[in-house]
Amino acid sequence: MFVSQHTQDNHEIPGTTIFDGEMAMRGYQLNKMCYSFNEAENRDAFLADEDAYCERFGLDEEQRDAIRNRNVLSLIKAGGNVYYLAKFAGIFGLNVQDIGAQQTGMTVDEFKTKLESAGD
Amino acid sequence: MFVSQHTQDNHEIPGTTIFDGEMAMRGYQLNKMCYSFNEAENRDAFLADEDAYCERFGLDEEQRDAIRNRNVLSLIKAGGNVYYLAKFAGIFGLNVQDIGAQQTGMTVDEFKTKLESAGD
Amino acid sequence: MATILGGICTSHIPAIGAAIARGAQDDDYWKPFFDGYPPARDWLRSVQPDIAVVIYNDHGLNFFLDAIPTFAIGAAHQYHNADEGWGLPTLDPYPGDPAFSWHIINSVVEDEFDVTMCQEMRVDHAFTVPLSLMWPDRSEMHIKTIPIEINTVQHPLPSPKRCYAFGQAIGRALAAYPKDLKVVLLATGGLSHQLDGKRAGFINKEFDLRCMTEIVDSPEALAALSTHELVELAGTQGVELMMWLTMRGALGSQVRQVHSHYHIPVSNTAAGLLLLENAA
Amino acid sequence: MATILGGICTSHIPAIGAAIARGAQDDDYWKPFFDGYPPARDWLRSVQPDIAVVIYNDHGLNFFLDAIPTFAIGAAHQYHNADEGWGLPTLDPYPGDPAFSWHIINSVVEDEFDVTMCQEMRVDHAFTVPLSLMWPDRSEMHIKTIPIEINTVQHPLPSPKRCYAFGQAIGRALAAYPKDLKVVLLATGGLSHQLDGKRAGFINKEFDLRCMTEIVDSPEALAALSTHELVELAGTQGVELMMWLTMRGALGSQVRQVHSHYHIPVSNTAAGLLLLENAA
Ligand SMILES: [Fe+3]
Ligand SMILES: [Fe+3]
Repeated sequence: MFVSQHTQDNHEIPGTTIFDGEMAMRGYQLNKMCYSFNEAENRDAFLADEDAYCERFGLDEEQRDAIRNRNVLSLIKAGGNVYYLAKFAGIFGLNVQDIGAQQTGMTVDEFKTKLESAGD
Repeated sequence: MFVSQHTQDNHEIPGTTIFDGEMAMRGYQLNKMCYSFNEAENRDAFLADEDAYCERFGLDEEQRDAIRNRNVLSLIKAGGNVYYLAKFAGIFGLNVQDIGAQQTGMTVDEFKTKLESAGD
Repeated sequence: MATILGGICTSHIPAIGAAIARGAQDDDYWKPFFDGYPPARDWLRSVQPDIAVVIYNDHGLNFFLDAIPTFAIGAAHQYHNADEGWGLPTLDPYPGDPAFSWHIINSVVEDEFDVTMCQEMRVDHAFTVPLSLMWPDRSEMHIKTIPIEINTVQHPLPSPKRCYAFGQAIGRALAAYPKDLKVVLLATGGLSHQLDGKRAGFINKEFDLRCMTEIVDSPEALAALSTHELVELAGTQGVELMMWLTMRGALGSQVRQVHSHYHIPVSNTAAGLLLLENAA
Repeated sequence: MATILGGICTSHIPAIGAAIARGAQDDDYWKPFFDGYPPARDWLRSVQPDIAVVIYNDHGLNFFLDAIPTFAIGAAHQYHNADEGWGLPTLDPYPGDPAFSWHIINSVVEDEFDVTMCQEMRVDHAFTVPLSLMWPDRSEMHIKTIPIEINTVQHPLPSPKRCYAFGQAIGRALAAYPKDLKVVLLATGGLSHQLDGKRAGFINKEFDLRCMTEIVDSPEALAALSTHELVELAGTQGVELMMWLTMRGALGSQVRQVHSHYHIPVSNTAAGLLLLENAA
């Protein structure tokens, strides 16, 4: 069912955070840190001393906890944008299926099965 | 006399270079060097070794000559944009009246008199 | 005058680049995906384009939130790929055609599109993966490229309607270029997928198949969707359909579908491929 | 709802900032220029705005040719001034109102303006000098700022018509903001001047006086000029009239001229000051 264009109600979409201005304001420093992970030397610097690296980018407590726990849903709640978070996940060799499984509370195999079944 | 909008002839305006795509392509490295002069340490590095600094930004011979001669008309011909060139001039304490005088072949006093007479 | 031969829409996800890098094209998982591509390559070999205008979205390589353009057009002599943080090999630079880029920029700005003009632009997987799919052997890739980038990172995104109109302006610009060059458009991204949130893994086959059909003959219907509707129907990253709509706008009103391919899933994504030729 | 009190157009050249920095306001050369400003300050003191939307053009501080936006809107908590290379003192950061900025961005993107969204933005003399003119004592400046930047560096520039329409979209956005805030617009730059080429020192008093008059009651006539005509009439840097037109677009159709001042020259520039109040 397609929503008519003119209602423009922008109702909540379950399980979905729109990365709008409000989220952008909340997550700016977190995203800036994750953007820095495009460069190998920054990824190394993070791994060498995570806390110091978070400190350098001025992350708040909520963001630092979420980083410490590698918790993607918490990172999104704290203003993280998935395009930058993917670079954080990349540090640990995690791909979008790994983080998809984490966010949906599935094993990676369950998550892959779910994706495959979408083709049926 | 006002030109009609619909002719769109974009005829040459005497003594005037429009900084369009063609000029931008020609002057990119030159302008990039001048943009770097926003920072004091880059201005110092330029003064310490002009040739090495021009080399670092890949300026061509025409641009390097124009830089060496502090010749604003030549710099514009070589693709320089006055917004960035003003930062180059600033290194030598030259302001827009000094470079105006140079470009019009006047003394600075003559140039100032010309400007003042525009109010008559 | 330049001629627009047609356009190709294709998915662009990094996992495809990774599969190419390790030569996994014939693995059980990847074969059904890669099998869709030979007809597109054959078509490119037969029409021999000079220029590829690549309409794509940056994923946080060239642009950060300090300054996110709605529409950006490259005008560089070369476009460099770079490390995106997850281990894809960095590919050789892609040659540009800055004079042609400036022609497009002049034309679309006159048409009241407020583009960001980029004389340096690092291109990410959304640019490189489709080119690798079309020309697996770089020594056979004799085209110059013009990247056109559309914001999908920071809401507000341009509406599908605005993207379609932008594409129409690009089409006018291309057709008016005085050099005899053959142009192909690549639109990269899609189809439905969502990487983030509890809805991660969302795929909407019904909507995708609607897109594959409507983009050909009734793109206005898709262009009438709001961004929010598009997020709901296609997922947060499925908004990349905007690239397809932009490309479709640049093609003529009449197009002929030469090839289409749809496969679920590659990684988290429903992968679509569509080749449209401009009707004479 | 937010209220647009009015708008102030003023020149912004670095030499003004330098004169302020060395306290030269009462020198023979500078006095006739600075004498124009007390009425604008008095008006601001009487209307007590909460927000200043500053429409200005960057001169190569924040943006370089690698990526030049046509229109950029700041959405930062603070805007930092910085060294521009010629020795002006660096001024304290200016507070922003990012929530209001995002409201404006959402509104103008919906109105099909393809802005670049800037969560960091260094502001140059074109932003700082007018604020210093309006609030010489920073301890009395209790406003938050929203910078809106327009490309004058790299042609193609947005047309005067497009700028005027952008201003109208900004006006709609401001009026629709749900908070009770009083907004003043500052448009900075102009009037006629040219820094580069053999025509350096060009000033066109006749055209300037036409601008000072027409911007009040018939801005459409000025908005109908092409960029090229504007360069010819006002000089390569006189195109900064685009800021005035954008501001005028944001004001209501009926405005009341509260104050105007015109002086030739300051440095290479014909300096104009205009204060327009929105008619009730
Ligand atoms: Fe993507
Ligand atoms: Fe200026």
